Amino acid sequence: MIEFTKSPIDSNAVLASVSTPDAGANVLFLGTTRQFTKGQETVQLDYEGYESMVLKELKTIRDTAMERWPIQKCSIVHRFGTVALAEASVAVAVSTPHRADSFAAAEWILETLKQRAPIWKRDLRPDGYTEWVEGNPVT
Amino acid sequence: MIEFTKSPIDSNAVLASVSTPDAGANVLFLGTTRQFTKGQETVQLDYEGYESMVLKELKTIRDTAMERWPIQKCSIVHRFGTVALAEASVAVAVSTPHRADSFAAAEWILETLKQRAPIWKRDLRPDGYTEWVEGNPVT
Amino acid sequence: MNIELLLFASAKDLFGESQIPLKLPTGATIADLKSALIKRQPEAASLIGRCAFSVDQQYATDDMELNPNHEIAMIPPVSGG
Amino acid sequence: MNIELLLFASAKDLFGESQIPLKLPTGATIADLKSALIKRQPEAASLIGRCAFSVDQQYATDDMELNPNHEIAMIPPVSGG
Repeated sequence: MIEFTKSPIDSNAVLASVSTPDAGANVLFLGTTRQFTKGQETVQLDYEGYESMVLKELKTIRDTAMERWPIQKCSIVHRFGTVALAEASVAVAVSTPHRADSFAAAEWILETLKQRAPIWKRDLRPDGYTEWVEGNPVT
Repeated sequence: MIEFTKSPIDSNAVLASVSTPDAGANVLFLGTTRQFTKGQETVQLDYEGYESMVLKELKTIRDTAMERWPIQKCSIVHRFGTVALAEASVAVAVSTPHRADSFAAAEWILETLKQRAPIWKRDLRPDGYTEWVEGNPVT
Repeated sequence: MNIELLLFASAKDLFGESQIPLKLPTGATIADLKSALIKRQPEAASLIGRCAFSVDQQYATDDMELNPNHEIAMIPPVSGG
Repeated sequence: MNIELLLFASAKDLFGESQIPLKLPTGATIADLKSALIKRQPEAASLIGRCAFSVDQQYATDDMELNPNHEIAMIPPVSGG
């Protein structure tokens, strides 16, 4: 499951999508909207993305992860549009035969997504001020 | 949420139990029954535990993890009795402000649980033969 | 040749459009595209320096030659996740 | 003093009971308990060597002194998760 969607993420469906009797370890990561960052309050986040390229990049990230680790199944879902406090903006799920690979692969996928997926977020503050979060230049 | 239960694990409830606007990262690990281990087929696993001590140990593991990492919330659930193929025997969920801590803490909790929780499993093979899985001596 | 450059997020805000037309010589590269952009909008130079560029939804290097059938986009520093 | 030792998993199978009574001198330690167990069931010596022991649901060291109010258990190598 590779998705870039305006709908709330169904974490149960993401987890179910990687379930298999071949795996002993399943890791689900959810990135959620945090209320405070260095004392600055966030009311909501708004995500924008280059949709067709996001889907290509997420597939490339998944394929690369599946070459590096013995992954049975892997799903990556990212939202766009408005994401409320405590809601998930991103979900990554992997299943592997053994535990250590599931943690390492999920963490690498998240890290790589944050470095390469053409997605941008803007945070809305309580005073109505909004700005693009300073991101990572893609190299 | 710290539980040692005969019922199937509700992974959604475990994940929801660690949700908070203070966290940006949420990791759920599910350990599931794998069909093949080194070519040997497993039909189901049966778990037994020293219930009152399991609950004490899981609380100690959670408290120690919360001293070592900036964890907002942490839940650990383990099953006993029969666990079918692809079903979860253990669920660990943690929420933290930042990503790296959530992965590190969840992995440490799993590792420590496997070293210290007084739980034992027996695997049932297709020919009806069953034996206790050789475990880790507690030191 | 005429190309259309797709813009997102802070780049879209800076140029005021989600897509801008650019006239480039035949055989122009991503590096030439950047120069033309900076000439058109000098105050964008700093942002352009921090941007990546994609061709047909894949990251492209500065020496990549462009043609009019390419889908070309300017990718500001990303902040997904 | 009389104590009851709780047994689990492979230890329960080996002794054929989930709980066995043991008579130990006053002031006996976990180490003394192990010796008494091996004397009672010599074929359990190897397993006992790989087991931990708990007192009141906490892992205990060999030198811990026991009393009749303690809940004492033998913990074979664990395989949870």
